Amino acid sequence: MGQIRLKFFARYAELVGAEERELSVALPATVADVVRLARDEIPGAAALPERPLAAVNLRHVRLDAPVADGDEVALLPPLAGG
Amino acid sequence: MGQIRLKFFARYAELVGAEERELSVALPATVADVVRLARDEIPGAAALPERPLAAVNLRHVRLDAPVADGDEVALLPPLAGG
Amino acid sequence: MLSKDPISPAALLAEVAAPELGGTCLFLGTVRDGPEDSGITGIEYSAYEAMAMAEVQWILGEARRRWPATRIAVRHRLGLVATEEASIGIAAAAPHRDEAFAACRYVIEQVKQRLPVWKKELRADGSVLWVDPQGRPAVVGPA
Amino acid sequence: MLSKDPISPAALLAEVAAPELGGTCLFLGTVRDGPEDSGITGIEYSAYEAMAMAEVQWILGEARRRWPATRIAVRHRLGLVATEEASIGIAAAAPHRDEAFAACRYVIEQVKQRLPVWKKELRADGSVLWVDPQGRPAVVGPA
Repeated sequence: MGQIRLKFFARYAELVGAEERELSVALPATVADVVRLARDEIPGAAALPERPLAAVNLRHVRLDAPVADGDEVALLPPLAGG
Repeated sequence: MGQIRLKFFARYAELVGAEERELSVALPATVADVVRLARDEIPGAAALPERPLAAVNLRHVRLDAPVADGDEVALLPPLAGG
Repeated sequence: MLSKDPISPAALLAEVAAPELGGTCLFLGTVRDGPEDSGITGIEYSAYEAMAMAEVQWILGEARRRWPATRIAVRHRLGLVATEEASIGIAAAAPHRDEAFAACRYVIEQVKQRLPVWKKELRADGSVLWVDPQGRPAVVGPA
Repeated sequence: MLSKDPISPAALLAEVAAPELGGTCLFLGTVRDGPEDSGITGIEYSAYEAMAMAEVQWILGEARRRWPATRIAVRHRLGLVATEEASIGIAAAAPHRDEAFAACRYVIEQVKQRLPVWKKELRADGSVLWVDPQGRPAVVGPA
């Protein structure tokens, strides 16, 4: 099992009612697996999209990117900087 | 005959030793005719190029543009604005 | 790079100025309140700050590799930004203007695509909307 | 538009600012003193002033026809401009950044091609050169 720190921002943080959650996932796993698990297990997270933008350890990644024990996985609403 | 006010700028004014000269030209005439006459008759103006940039009444023109009595004809060194 | 304080164009320009750099391009993005913006009074910016800082450094690194003689400075506001105030400022100075325009443009395009920053529109009628630049804003507050 | 006073970026930005214009692009051209500039201490700018004023109005008219929602301001220095000071400043504000960049770029390119302005480089060794951007500078003073 791997321990993932899952982060929510902006509208996603409002939907989940939190900015951060710990999640245990069976490894090997991808970001998509983490999203699936989060939507099932975290209250409010079922309202998140199935395929959100995501980052692992501060870098943009695709949903098929692998995750490792200790990773910080962030789910990002549509970007609106500038 | 037409009366032309001929203006010199920057390096051309230094070569001619003046910023302005009056010139009488036989009409019809073009800017090229005015330049030819100036190079022949105005002291120092022989050092000007045969085909300088020119403007008539504040607008860029080609050397085959016509001139009329009372026109202001300016001979412009290579532009270096900005 | 991320700051709650107003963006100073003069500070950005001073940061990139150098005797050998003859062309400087500054871009400012300001919070609009036009006829199509239905009474916006301000925008509340939030960010994934650690990632935004890292992402800007990567973007600046890319720009410096592409235009090596260029100096670039970036500021992005966080928190409440009132209409007509700048939410982002980018200054790029280069030996010649081509590089200055290109580097400034590159940075703003990449920032828009990559920076983990979000905005909530605050409207005169009291409603609050998360902005999705690719889609429609979603009402999340009282309308 | 033509002025012996230093160019104020803040004044140019204020001149074009408007609530509905979310993107602003400022260009500054400054007098360089880089390694290739052989000890320039300043540049003396002169102009055919009446024509330069008319030409800028035509250029601005063209830009406004092409990008109708845009506000543009231009300043060009005359007289002695020291190194690192701006000789030209252009600000363009538009509803979106594409038009702001395009209008600003259009104006500087047209100014460079069309404005009857000349410059004399003043060098640390006392020499003075008229600058021909298309060719070689011609020494006209003591070298």
